[in-house]
Amino acid sequence: MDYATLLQILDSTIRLGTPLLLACLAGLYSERSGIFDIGLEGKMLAAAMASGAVAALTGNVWLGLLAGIAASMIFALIHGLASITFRGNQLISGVALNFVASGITVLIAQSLFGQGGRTPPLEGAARFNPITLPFAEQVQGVPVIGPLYYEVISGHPILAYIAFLAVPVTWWLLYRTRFGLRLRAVGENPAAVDTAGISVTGLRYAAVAITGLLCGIAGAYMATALQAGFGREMTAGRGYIALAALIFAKWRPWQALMATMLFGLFQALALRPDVIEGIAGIKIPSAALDALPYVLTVLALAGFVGKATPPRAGGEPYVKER
Amino acid sequence: MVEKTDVGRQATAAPSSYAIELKGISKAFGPVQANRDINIAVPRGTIHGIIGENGAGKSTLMSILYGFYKADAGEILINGTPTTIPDSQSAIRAGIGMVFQHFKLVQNFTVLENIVLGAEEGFALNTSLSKARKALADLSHEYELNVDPDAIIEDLSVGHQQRVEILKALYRQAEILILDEPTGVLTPAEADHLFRILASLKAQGKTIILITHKLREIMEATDHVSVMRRGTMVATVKTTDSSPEQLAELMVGRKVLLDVAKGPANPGPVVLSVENLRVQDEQKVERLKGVSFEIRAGEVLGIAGVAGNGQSELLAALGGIQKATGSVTLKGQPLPLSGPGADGRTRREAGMGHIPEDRQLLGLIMDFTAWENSALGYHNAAKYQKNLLLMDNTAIRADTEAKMATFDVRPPIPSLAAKNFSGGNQQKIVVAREIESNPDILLIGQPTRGVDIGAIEFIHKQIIALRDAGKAILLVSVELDEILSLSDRIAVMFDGQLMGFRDPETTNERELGLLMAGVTDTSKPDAGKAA
Amino acid sequence: MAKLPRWADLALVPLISLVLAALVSAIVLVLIGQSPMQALSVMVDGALGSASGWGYTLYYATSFIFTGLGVTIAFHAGLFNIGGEGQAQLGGLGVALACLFLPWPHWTVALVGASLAAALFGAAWAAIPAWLQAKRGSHIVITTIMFNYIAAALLIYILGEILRPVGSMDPASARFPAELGLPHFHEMPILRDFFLKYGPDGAVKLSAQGLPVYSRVPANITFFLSLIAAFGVWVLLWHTRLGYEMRAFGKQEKAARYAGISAFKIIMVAMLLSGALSGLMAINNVMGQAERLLQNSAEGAGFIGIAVALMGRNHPLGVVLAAVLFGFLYQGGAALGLNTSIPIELRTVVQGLVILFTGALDYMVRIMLTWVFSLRQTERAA
Amino acid sequence: EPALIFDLGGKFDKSFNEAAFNGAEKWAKETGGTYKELEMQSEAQREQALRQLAESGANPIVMTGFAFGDVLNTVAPDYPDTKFAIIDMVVEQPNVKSVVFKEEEGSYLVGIMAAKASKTGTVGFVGGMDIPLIRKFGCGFAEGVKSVNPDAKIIAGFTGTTPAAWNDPVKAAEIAKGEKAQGADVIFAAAGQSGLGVLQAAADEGILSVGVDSNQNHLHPGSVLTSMLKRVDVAVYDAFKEGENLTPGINVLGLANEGVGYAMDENNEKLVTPEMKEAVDAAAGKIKSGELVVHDYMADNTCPAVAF
Ligand SMILES: Nc1ncnc2c1ncn2[C@@H]1O[C@H](COP(=O)(O)OP(=O)(O)OP(=O)(O)O)[C@@H](O)[C@H]1O
Ligand SMILES: Nc1ncnc2c1ncn2[C@@H]1O[C@H](COP(=O)(O)OP(=O)(O)OP(=O)(O)O)[C@@H](O)[C@H]1O
Ligand SMILES: [Mg+2]
Ligand SMILES: [Mg+2]
Repeated sequence: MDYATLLQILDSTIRLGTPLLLACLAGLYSERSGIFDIGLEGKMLAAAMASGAVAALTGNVWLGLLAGIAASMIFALIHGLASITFRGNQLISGVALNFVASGITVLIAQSLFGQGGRTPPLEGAARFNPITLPFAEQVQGVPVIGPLYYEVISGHPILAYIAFLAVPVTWWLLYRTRFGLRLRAVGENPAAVDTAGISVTGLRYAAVAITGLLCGIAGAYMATALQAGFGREMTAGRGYIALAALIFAKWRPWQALMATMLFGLFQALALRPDVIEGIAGIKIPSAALDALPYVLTVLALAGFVGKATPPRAGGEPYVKER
Repeated sequence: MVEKTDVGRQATAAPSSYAIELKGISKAFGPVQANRDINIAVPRGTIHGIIGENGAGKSTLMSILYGFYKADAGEILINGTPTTIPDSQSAIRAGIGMVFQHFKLVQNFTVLENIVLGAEEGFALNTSLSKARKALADLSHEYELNVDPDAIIEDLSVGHQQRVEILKALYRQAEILILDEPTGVLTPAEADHLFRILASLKAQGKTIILITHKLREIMEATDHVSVMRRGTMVATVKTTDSSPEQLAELMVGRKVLLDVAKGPANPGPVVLSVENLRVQDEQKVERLKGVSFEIRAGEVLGIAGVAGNGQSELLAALGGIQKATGSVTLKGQPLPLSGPGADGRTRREAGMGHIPEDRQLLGLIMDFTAWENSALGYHNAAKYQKNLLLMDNTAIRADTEAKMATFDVRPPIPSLAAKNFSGGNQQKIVVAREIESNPDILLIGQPTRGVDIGAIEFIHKQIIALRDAGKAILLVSVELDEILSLSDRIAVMFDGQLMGFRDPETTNERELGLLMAGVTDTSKPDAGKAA
Repeated sequence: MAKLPRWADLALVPLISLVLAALVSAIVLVLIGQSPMQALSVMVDGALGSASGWGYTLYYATSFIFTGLGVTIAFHAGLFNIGGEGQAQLGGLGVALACLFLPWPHWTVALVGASLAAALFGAAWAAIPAWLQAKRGSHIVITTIMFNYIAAALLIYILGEILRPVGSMDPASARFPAELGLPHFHEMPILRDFFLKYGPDGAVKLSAQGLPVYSRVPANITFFLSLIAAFGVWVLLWHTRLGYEMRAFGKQEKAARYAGISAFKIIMVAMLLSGALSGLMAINNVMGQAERLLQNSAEGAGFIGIAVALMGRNHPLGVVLAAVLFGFLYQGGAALGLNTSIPIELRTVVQGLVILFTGALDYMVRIMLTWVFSLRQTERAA
Repeated sequence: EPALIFDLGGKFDKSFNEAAFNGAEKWAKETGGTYKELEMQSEAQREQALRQLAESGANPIVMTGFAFGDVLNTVAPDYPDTKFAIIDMVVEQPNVKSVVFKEEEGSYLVGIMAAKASKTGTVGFVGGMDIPLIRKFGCGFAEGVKSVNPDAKIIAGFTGTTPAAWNDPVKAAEIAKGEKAQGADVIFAAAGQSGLGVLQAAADEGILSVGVDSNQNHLHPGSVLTSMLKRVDVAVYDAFKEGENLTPGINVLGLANEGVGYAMDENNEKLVTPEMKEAVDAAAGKIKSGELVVHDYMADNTCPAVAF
């Protein structure tokens, strides 16, 4: 494999890994607060549809982004209502909302545009276009580093940079702020938070709302940056891969970056059978690469690659009085 | 700031020497009336003890004071000022700190993080942490509460975890400190240390409420003591004016000693022999520290003791629910204590019955009907099978109906769910199941907890009848009169060990009470009083 | 919270949930400018209005009964098996292998053999998550989700690279031998009379050979198998020791341990049975209908099983009723797609809402009901 | 009343299915007639859809896509009075008309244009589902490229092996970007709706693309070099027009009977030089006359011009 191919694959990895990263960080907030969320997929999908539709209608991608975030937030709040206020089963709520999102996005897009559940193709200001980072053109000629900077690091839409920025921000928020301390505590032992005089409900709703925000960006990235419009089921299971990455990352931000980029790399490689064949020397079915993130996650869950211990209070509604 | 306005208001109000006054506090959990019209006043700068049987409502009362639960009725005065405490934040602001019976610590946080949680200053954590680190060093020094601020909670011993809880309260500048059964989990040395700390806190003018089951601690440490029974406050006395005996009486109530018509025991061969039984809990704390005894056919061995001294672990280990080490033989056959065969099914097949302490958690499946519950553990029995494949539900139902008649379960409806029976009748379902299975040895835990007097008498008669039928019985109870009236031999359990055996004919409640509090030298007339 | 009467808990709660789901769906329809009443009438007409509509409704219901029972049996043991989809796909693989590579003398024997294969493959796919849960505490919900994806990838590979006949472009297996075709409703004596076709003159339509013509429907003999399975699950859960132990374990793990019930055994057995039931649905769609293995053959029925089990209150009878309801929803949804401009995805929305209201917002529904009941009581008292 | 069933890509895929839709619309406009239409959502629905339409009295029933072949084979005999037409697949039943195209011929022509437009000497091909039918496009394209530049490099990729491959523009775009990174500056997409991702990626990356089935030149004016036309619209239009008298049998549409071709309009007139057009038209003439035979991948499942 030559350097150019490597760069192309890395470039592709970043593009494909970005929505995973955003969704994975989204899940991190919710699950760290003790609310399991297998509804990342649905939130992303809803956001993709809303952002694509509004961007198509207004021609303004920023309005689209806002709409995507709003749609995702609505789903997040319903999940919060079910799992925080009404102490419902968080897993079932997540499954249910995924179904609702899968159907309702097509219903709405079809009624708005009549194009088989797709939005019209987005162009110009209705889309997040790649941005060239400073000096990218100038340093292009510098050996090794130059092409890396130009091809891989530069030239992504703004949302991708936001996603990468979200990693240190999340880390800082989680480990260096009051909010993070409380968030981590409420996912481990809500009674400790409660007796310390902090509202468990408030914290959990805040976490779920952040999840909605990040899933909203992830969905908008799919529809208005990676692609030029929404198509039915366009998230194609990325929410579940993000969930897998979250487990694989053991609910930590930097590891989430690693895991999502690893899974993004798998996706990028699956598109380059020639490269894999070149490296491995044998033809590896692309289905095997598609399945790899899931297999790795099962191994992580089984404790074969370090024990993945979820937040202790995860999945359980906080009930004080029986 | 909040404290200032409080002080200001207090100046105009009648100055009060009470740090806390509770007036008419009531609290129900669904059908359970945990607190009923409680009144209590705690003078500032004193240590106030609260004692009471399990489930008397002590923790509930304190949780209300700390804003964890909301009272259904009643009033709280802090330093003479009526104060509403809707949540713990308000309690903390009012200067109250609480160390819960079950610690409220985040297990994978450091000590420092736990202490800062909820009392952070500003959004960024670093300043809070470094400030807390300094304050913590001062507090540790002042009260001899040494803990490594960077240690992870789950790596700490229970005693150290408790120190963290106390430090948490002190860091929030608590003037009133509530400790709910703080010594239940401590070694004697740790407990001594705790009481030294409490003394120095008191010397600083802080007010302390101490919940405990151990009379020795009450006598040693407190100024006043309140006694609770079944959700009500029965008395508050000055500690120096009372004695352990009097308190024990108040706690249990002036119950008529039920006279169980019981002939002399006719002990036969040894049925169960236990040698050096040891149990570790999940935190690797040794809860049973080498227990040995024998029970013969036709005798009742009573185990007295305050809850939490290893009785539950003893029953669980014998009943095959908990892993243990040591050796146990039943009718000469060794019983596996861990690994395959260490389960309830094998025990039952070997002839061991088990009435568990907690009927609602272990003994019954609350959503199952009475008839389903009456087969629990015996569902493999041949008499309950129609053929190789199917269970004979009709037979179980008929059997249950018969048992319900014999044991006077009300209402005698086999298809009613267990949760819809009253506590006493739930217990009768369990007792009927285990006794009617005709075991060679029956383990019994708290057979009459929460059961009315009529039913108590009935259950007691059944136990004696079983003994007279030549069965061996291990009876664990926190009710001393129950132990005294049923047992042929009595052992007291304290801190995971048996404190020697007594003869019910020659011992008395006083002696047993002292043994239960860990006082072995019971010969001195005033033993147990503060030295 | 006050208690609801038993009948309200069993019947009213799911019913109200269903009404709520329908209401929200109606609101969605109005918002996208469609008429909910029209949608309902098209659905009722398409799914229940004709014998052939019923033939489809019951065909879908058959699959849902199996997957619903699969979820139910795991639920009773306190396990949430989300892996029905993957297990059903693997069941399909089992059916395909049995039908393609073994010489069966008659469809009856093949049915037994294929059922065994379907159950075996489905169970095998549930076995690893079950073992991981029992031995290593890996959360069964997450592992079964992962196994759904792994199953999909596996089937794509097997269908694309191994089972696809030479020269065929579909990622599908070859057709099974025609003799193995299962009898459909329109081919069964007596039953087929319902599916007679009538000409415009009202007379029975006759073929060129002078034989009566029947509407072909996909519902087949598997429907009766699914009813037998439902009965079997009922017997198992409430009339055998194993069922007793599973329910005890699912309700109160500690009490089950006190009773000497092995957690390992229950987790394994419950999941294997759950997987086997989900796998068995392949008899209906793969052997009974498509007569070859298609990619994505389960088509979401594994997930619908969750809704069916929740709606059916985890009782086999409830599961059968809920499965028919979802069969109606499915066939009615298809009719929507065929006859109106309402996208077929409406049924996905309804499905999601039913799961949401019955499974996650049941507490809310109960609070509402309790409130209504207490109102009624105070009224009566007044 | 005739009926039309679209395959999984959906009626608005701007490509294969949309071409069929356009044919039906043209018929409706010309005759004022109405027709039934149905979009496939899943594999297992096919049989039900066919039967329901047949039961409803629709005649003829036209379906797009080879995937209906197997099902039609079992359904058609049950409705001897109904006529069916299937596109892209041969089904030998007395009441079925099978329409197949010589995609290799049209692909050859756009291959010539691609080779002439390429500055790097490397061109790309992005197929949808990896099946012989799609390889047929790729093979014809490669032959056309090689006829101009025997040293040209042709990079081929597919979006998947299942019908989902028709509907995955994200993946298609990534493959196109990968091919661009390997030097391709003209990419031919034969991937149904997924092809939209290729066209988009080419526009984003500033290279040329070649559309397929319908005229896709307008999607990204100035970036789509041309489109390989597969006149599915004509096939549907003809079938509708024949109505109940549809003649069963196999109907092969190629260059000679205008069944395939390439698209020229104002969107790509600046991209196509007269020299290019000349070369293409010359080749078209030769093919029509039989002087030039383009290799049909499906004839022997091999391709001399490119390795897949
Ligand atoms: N959160 C709760 N929900 C429902 N019932 C409760 C709850 N907490 C306590 N109870 C019930 O209230 C009663 C009083 O319990 P409480 O914990 O106050 O007793 P206690 O005196 O502290 O007993 P112990 O000595 O065993 O700690 C008991 O019957 C208990 O079961
Ligand atoms: N959840 C319930 N649903 C229906 N009936 C109930 C429920 N709980 C209790 N009952 C019924 O209410 C009556 C009183 O129950 P409760 O537990 O208060 O009795 P109790 O006075 O404590 O008796 P005991 O001394 O036997 O415990 C009983 O007849 C019982 O069957
Ligand atoms: Mg307590
Ligand atoms: Mg009671």
